[in-house]
Amino acid sequence: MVLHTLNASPNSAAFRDCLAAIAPGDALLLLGDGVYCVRGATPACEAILRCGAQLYALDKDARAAGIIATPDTVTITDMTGFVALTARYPRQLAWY
Amino acid sequence: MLPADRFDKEGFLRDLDDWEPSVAQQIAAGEGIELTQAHWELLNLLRDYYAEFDSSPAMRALVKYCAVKLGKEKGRSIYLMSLFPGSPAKLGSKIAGLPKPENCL
Amino acid sequence: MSVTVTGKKTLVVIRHTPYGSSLARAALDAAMAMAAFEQAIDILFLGDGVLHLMPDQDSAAIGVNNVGKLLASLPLYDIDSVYVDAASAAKYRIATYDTPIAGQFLDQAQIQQLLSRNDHLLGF
Amino acid sequence: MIYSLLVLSSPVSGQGAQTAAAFAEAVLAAGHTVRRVFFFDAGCYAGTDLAVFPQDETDRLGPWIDLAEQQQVELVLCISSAIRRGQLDATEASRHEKPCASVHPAFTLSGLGELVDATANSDRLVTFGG
Repeated sequence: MVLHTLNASPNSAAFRDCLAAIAPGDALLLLGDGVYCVRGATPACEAILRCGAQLYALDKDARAAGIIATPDTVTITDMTGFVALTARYPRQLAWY
Repeated sequence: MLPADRFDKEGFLRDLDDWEPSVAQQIAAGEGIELTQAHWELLNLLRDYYAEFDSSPAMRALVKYCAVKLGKEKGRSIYLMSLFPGSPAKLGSKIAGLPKPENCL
Repeated sequence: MSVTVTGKKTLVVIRHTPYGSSLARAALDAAMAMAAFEQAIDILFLGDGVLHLMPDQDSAAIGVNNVGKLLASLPLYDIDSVYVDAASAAKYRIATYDTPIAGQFLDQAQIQQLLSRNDHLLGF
Repeated sequence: MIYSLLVLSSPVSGQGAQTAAAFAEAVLAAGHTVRRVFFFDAGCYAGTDLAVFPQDETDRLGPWIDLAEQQQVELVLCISSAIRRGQLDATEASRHEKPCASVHPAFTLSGLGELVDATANSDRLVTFGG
């Protein structure tokens, strides 16, 4: 089980590589530019929703970017939630 | 003899192109080492390593390279320490005219 | 300094091109340091990172170290295994027989398994 | 649990470095320990004592100093990444014959061995990049 953290926009190589590396049971936390991946009704968002991971987005970065409405299966989380995710998943991989 | 201002305050060459065997002897003398044939075998090995891999070796890699090139007897850290005491990879590189280490290891 | 060997296994994931940023060299330096301190370490070249494995690199004219030559020294550091993202390698027409260091080519499922096998993942 | 952080993000580009500092605080608030924060590559700019930040933006250095001084978190800049970016403490400035030090005393410059130690002796290693 891996916690993937994605800090790159949906047009990036990091986004593509990250999606390919996600296995069932993993989690994906979107932060920085990664939050654009869950702008609703975009192709990137649809791809993310299909990836099989539990989905999270960091509140402060989502707010800054203007991402206010996200699909129900995306949990908006704060720093405390981020720490809890790293505790729950034994390893983290940063994509940026 | 290369003049003192061609070296930095730690005795490393400012310009690696200044290196030649007599300069190696000068640097070694500053470290209290008189270069023997065994020293030269290792200095040449270090220069070969640098030419082959475009980098200076960490101790572990140097020991293994010695074992491959000079045989098992010489591919041991104790042998390298006897020639270049303290930190053989660093001291050897200094005398061999390789880049000043960035203190990373 | 000395570092206790704790049995933890680390995978360094290299995703950036060798000469396009300082990240790639940082990743290799980290991997070589881990190995120099006798930690269990593997490397995975993923995405654009597979461009490290291009044959015929000659960086003399751009004034930085030759990454192909540096990779060839990894066996002397006892890096356990070098893995390569086969799909990206195919995209750049990088063939197994042509790389500066021997690597195991992995498909998507094998890469996912590899990530889950390590204690720490360092993504560069 | 024991955490270590690897910070690759520049403090003045994107949110990675600031998120890392906030994350370290949250780790401590949750009752875990932070063994070390290792700054590497562009992350090393975090240690600068000479940068001037706009008054109406957040201070990029302050959170790290608080972590070091109030919570005794160890902040280590990779020496090789740091010095090529002009991040020198007094020792390195003298060693390389440079006019002044530029790193805040809350940080130390050291080798990659500190990262190796952090990975070997931490339950979690969390990387911040981009």
